[in-house]
Amino acid sequence: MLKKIEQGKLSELVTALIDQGPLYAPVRDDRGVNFQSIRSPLAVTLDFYNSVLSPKAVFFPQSEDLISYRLGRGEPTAKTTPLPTAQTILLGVRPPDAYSFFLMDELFLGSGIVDPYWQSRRDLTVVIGYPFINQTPDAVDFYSSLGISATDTRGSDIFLIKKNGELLFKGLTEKGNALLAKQAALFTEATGDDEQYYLAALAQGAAIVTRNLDCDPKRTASKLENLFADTAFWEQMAAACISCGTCTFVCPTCHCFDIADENIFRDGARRRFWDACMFTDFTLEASGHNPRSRVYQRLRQKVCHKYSYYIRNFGVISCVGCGRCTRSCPVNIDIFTIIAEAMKK
Amino acid sequence: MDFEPKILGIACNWCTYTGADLAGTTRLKYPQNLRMVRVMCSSRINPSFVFRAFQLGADGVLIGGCHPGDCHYGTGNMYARRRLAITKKILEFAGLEPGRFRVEWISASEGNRFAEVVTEFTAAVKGLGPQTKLKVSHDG
Amino acid sequence: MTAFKEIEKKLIQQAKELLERGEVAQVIAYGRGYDDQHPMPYVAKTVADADNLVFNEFCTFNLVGYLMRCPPGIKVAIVVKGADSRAVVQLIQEAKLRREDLVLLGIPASGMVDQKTGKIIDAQTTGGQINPVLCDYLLGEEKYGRTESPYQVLKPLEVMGKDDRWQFWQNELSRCLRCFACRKACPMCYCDPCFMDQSRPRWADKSPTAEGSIMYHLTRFYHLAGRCIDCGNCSRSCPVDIPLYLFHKKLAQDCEEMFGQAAGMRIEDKPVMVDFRVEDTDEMLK
Amino acid sequence: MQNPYIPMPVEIIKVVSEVDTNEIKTFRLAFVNKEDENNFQYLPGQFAELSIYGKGESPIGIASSPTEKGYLEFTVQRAGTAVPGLVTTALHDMTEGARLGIRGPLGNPWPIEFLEGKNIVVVGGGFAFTTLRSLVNYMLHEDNRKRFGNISVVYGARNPGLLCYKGELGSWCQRNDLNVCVTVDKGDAAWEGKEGFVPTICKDAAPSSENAVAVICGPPIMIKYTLPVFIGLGFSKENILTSLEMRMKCGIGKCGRCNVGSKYVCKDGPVFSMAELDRLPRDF
Amino acid sequence: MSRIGVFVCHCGMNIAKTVRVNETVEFARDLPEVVVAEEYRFVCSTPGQELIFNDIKKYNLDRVIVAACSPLMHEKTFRKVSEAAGLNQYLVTIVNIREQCSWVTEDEDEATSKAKALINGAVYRARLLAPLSSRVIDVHPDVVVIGGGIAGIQAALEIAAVNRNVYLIERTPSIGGHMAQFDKTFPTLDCSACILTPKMDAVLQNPMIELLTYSEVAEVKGYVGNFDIKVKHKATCVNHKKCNGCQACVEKCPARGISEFDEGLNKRKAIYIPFAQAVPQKPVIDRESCTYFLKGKCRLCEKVCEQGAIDYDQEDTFREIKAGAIIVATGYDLMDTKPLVQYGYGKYPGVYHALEMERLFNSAGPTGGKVVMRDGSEPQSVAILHCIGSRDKNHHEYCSRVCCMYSLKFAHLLKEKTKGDVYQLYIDMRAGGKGYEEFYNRLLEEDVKFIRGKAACVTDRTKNPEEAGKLIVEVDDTLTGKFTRIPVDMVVLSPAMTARKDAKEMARLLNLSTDKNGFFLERHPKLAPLSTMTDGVFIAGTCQSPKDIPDTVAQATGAAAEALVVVMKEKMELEATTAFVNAAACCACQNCVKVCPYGAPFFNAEKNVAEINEALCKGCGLCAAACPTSAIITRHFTNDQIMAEMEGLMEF
Repeated sequence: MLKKIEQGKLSELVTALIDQGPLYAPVRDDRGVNFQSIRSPLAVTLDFYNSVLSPKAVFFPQSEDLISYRLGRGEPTAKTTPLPTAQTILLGVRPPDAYSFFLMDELFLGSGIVDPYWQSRRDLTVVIGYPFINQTPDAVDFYSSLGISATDTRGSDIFLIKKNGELLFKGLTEKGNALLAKQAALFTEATGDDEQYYLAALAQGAAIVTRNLDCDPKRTASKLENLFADTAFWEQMAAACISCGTCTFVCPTCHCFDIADENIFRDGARRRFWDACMFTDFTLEASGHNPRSRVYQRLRQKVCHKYSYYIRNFGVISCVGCGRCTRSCPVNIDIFTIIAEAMKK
Repeated sequence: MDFEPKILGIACNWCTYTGADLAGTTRLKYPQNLRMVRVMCSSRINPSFVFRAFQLGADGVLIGGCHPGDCHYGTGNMYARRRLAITKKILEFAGLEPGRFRVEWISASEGNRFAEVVTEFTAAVKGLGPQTKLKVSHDG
Repeated sequence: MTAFKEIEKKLIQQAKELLERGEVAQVIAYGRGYDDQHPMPYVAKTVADADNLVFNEFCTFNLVGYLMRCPPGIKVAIVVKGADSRAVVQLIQEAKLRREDLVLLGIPASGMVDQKTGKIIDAQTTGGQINPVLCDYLLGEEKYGRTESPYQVLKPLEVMGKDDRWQFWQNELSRCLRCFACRKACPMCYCDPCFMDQSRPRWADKSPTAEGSIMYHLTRFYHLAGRCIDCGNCSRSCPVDIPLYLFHKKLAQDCEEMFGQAAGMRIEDKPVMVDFRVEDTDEMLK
Repeated sequence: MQNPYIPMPVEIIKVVSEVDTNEIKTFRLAFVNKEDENNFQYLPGQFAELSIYGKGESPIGIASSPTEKGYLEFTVQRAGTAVPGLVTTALHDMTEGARLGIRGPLGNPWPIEFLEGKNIVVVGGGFAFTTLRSLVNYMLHEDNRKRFGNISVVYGARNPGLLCYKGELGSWCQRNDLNVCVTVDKGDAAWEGKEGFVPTICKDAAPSSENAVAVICGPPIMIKYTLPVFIGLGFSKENILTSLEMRMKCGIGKCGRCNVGSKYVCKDGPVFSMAELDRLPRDF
Repeated sequence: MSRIGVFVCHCGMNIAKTVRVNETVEFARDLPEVVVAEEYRFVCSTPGQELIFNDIKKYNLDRVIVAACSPLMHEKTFRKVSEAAGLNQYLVTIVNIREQCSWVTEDEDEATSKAKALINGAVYRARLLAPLSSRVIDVHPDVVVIGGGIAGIQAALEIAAVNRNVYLIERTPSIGGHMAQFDKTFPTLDCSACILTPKMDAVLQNPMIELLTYSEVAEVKGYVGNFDIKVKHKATCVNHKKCNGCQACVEKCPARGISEFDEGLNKRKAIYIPFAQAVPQKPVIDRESCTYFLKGKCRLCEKVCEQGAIDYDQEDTFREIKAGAIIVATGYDLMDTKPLVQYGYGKYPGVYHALEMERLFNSAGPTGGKVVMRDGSEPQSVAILHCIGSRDKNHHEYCSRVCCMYSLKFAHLLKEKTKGDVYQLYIDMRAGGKGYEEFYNRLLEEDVKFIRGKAACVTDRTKNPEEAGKLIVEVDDTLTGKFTRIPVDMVVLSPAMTARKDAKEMARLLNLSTDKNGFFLERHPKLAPLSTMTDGVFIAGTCQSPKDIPDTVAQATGAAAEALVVVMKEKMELEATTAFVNAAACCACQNCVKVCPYGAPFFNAEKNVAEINEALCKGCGLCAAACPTSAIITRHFTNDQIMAEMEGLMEF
């Protein structure tokens, strides 16, 4: 179904959504736009290109307690942190990011053992996608290369597009339609004209082309497999890399995590939290042996994981070309360039 | 009830800790808010100890060492002084009340001085109220 | 800017000569990134490589950290701007670099531009050191005339009430992702493993708790006290734009006042935190 | 749905110090809840995450055999030298009656079906013998013995004091349905057994590669020199099996730490044949 | 999980009267990993100790916590108990609930809750404690004494007296030092040589003492109990093994050199024995003044030497000595007064310094003991100027302590040997010491003119006829407040005693520190005046600070005793609570190497990590706190242990 609302009424809608459960939406501060849990409706912005950090944290928080325990005499008393139950809304997600949730499902849900945390949040969350319309893509974006269009609906339950002064909401899934129905009061029915506009907008958006590069999954995978032992190549690619975790932390598809027990006094929690394959101690063993002790080995791991191993395991590239890693890299390493170089080999 | 601050002390074994013993043997009275860790030399104190102490909920941190020049290890407290000076600046610039961190040189013979310092410092910290800035809030 | 083109030309030529004569094994400088506004650190190993060298207002990254990857005994040339040269000096003081292994290509770089903000980089966000304090070849005109004190920018924070200042740092540090770009970008953070990677003791939570982040940053500030050469690399590298340079500046100022020595100015100096003077007084503890 | 991150409670019912340095101990654990025990169906070669609240988790190979009912056994070395490993140290301080947690079974077992009907050469070094011990005990069990051909075991340690499962080794030697060869790099006054490095011993023993599989676990250096021996003896790489070690956290192929190429050691391993390893990138 | 036992002491009423012991015990019993908590009236008493002993066995405790008095009181006691019970002593923790609780408050609640907190801290810490064992090293029985002055001689004799080998290293051709130059010694005025010579001979005769004259320390390696000293023996050009000391060579030698011993007031042969009573009685050739070495011919001494001991080609030789302890007695230099131009030393021949005077008085001296000046005339009037370079902010702030007394001695001798007037120009008269004040009083009787005031300058610029041909000493008389000019024939300067010019070098060799005046720094100004920061190295005499002969001898004897304490036992226990480097975590910043006062950490270049020589480590922890990666672990005070204790202290 297609519904609409005056842009001015956005705050009303937001308020309504907040009542429904946690709402995550883009908020602008002096450091740029990021997805935050919304308390005040006025905080939400729709005038942005894309967020600095990907919205993955909504499903995969940077840190979450798995178990909390109390140490003391005798046996510690532990209690498992209950899985989230609140319905959640994620508003304003750009198509490449929305698609990233699909990719992550493969790992967290698709491969034998299901990750309950990811699953529950995925089930509970309605994703309101926000396609790129009349927007010249950022220089470093390359989602086109990965077969993702600016108006890709994969991963979104609802699409939100602006129509001069109005906001159009298109239900794409049952989850999405259900939400729209729930808030029917706030919306007015879309007219045929709106339908036209929506389709036109989508068509228009679909025409957007970012940096492009032919990276067919199978070919890329084998390409990188053959390149693996080419140390010179990787050393050259990693020459500038300072092996910080920035790229992995802003990335929508990086999912590596660490688990640790952390205590203060007698209280503690077993936490799982983002980790980065770029960190020196990521693979450091108690024996002192470290299979990936060199910077180039870690960069290679990151690139190959996305453009080779993931393909071998799940048939898809785990990169959406959002360009975040490139944008926030302190030394401007560009994964697109690396792949391009690799394909040339 | 009125607020009783928790004060963590770190004292060097040779001067301040011994000075504290002297305060005891001469039966001087001072507030019991101070809990002291004994280290061999004030130069053993890692500034992170101080940060940690505040995170653990200390309302004040008192460091005690030999008078510069009288260090049992010769030059230890000369380094300690610089480290602790920087530590103080860090806490201050981070926004912690400067009065919550204090370094005092108290020799083994200055039992009375030890008592004075503790009394004074305790009162001062009391005046500042509970330290909430660095303290880690935890359930339990 | 023609000045930069000039420098770039000199740089390429100088690099070629050094490599040609076999004086150095490699030249650590800047090369082209994915576009002109985003040059990358680049290592030229051959005369041909030297043609790829770039220098423009966006070549802001302090390259000195890369020297840590070079084995001692092999001569390396590196591009140093004002602050970068101080980093070299400081690291020589700390016996991490050997002067005889280095050929310093000094660039008096003014008008550098922050890639993210597009703002000119000056004594606000860095030490404002334009002329290299140490170099073998000078690839440009040294600039003189008074520049504003690098500590000017601290005034607002210093007059701020302690509670506001605490709030200020709360807001800033609470955003920390623990990506460690700051420490990895810092030429002085050569520790491996970093104290943060220690399991015994665990100085701070490995998970990104607020208290852990504060412990990390305060301790790191301490570790850099009297060593930070105020190049601003940490702050420019931070993906969430935490102005770490403010804290570093403050401690740099304190060290100068208390110990009468600025970091990385003279090779003969001893780092202030592993040194003392008999003249030291308790004033510093006030 | 069972949450794979939540450990099941177990109790230590027996602790045996294996070596004279006390750095290696075997812990016998019993499940606190029956249903957990029933759910915990494993085969030799698999491992589990041992969990101690306040310290963390540590992946350890299962040293007992599924044929031993009512308990699990883990042989644990106190990790780290100057800076001791948190979990293993805490575990070593634990005594009978203490409780901890366990997650598993994790990873793939030794490929029993593949081994069936073949002659098995088990080669182990030092304390990496744990899952091999499990395998041997499994194969020796009366219900299983006939499913396998000749079984020979070569087990070595640096010195007699560092041999694990001494008692058991003794009883194996008594049996006539397997041949056991225990060796040490350097013997002591009391030592009457073989002296010599494992690879050399294997070379001398020269087991036939005819319908045979070699299962090898040990310190990298031992593996390095033992492999060529078996290749030399005509074993095909498919018929040489080993178990990889990598830093692990989740143990279920999510945390992205222990991969070698596209394979996760925790999920797709730890058991690999040499042939498989050859197909993987050299990233371990 | 450890098994902790907590024992809370009543200390009679000392603790029990303010701390509610029972409540505390209940509290302790409830703490993690505590298996038993008990109280007792006097835990330090025999039954108290038995209680601990038995509980360790009964509950098979692996940690013991005693809450009682200060660790400085009874830590050792309880450590012994636990060792006896088979529990490593370093697993004992003392909680100080007397000096820090019961004695410093009257408030029961306060005292009790603090006691609880302290015990909780101890429990947190105890869980992380590790057993430690102190390393034992062999101690080399010999002792090296550097410096053959009275201090060195005294120390050597004391050590030899208990049959220990001593190596006495002296830089000049003979032992004796400054004292040998003196004529009389204050206040008793007995002749210096008469009391010194027997000691010098004793050294020569003593089979336990090996005398190494004309030698210097070139290098010192190792540590307490195990020093390796490299000694450089300068070429004497005389084979002392062959030489029988007949001195025929000396008689025949045509060349002359300046006599150092006579402070340049006299000449000596190029081949010479510095003075009549020198030990050893073996000559050396001074290459600077020897004709053969200057002109390439002569070799007279060679011809006359029946022993064939002369060996012109002799070269400096080096020798390695092992020793368990070292005594440094390198003495002092007399301040060079030339730079103080206002006193005209070196400009006016009538100006002498103290040591020159000693030689003038001495019957074996350049003038045969007659006080005549450089022009051969006897002075009609002499002014003795005190504090030349001492008590003077521009030169040496300290007081040289002996000048007042020897100046009085000079005055006395001058009165004895000349008819002239004697003036004493002093700031204060310092006569602290046995019989010193009496000596001063005696001098007051001897018609010596005392003028209280420091001489401003010495000049020959005369203002009136009676000053003609005299040296005029200008002084502000602080008693009369008058500015006076004193015309005299002779001026005697009493210059400061200063540290040896090469004291810094010696300090470097032995890793000693020096004070701001260049004298060697003692470990503690009051409680360890003879020890230094380097274990096994002791200092005696004027190398530590200016002092007179009795003090020097006393110090030398003390230093000998200190050295013997080290070498009398064959083995010695090193600190167990030392630091070590976890190589895996070392980032090679070398902070530890830079800060350690004992030089224990050193940098291992090929491994690219710092390492610590635990024999030198005192366990202060300075390096640990300087280590950014916490790679340095200070046993018994590890980062974990300290942080855990803090956590425990802050919990309640």
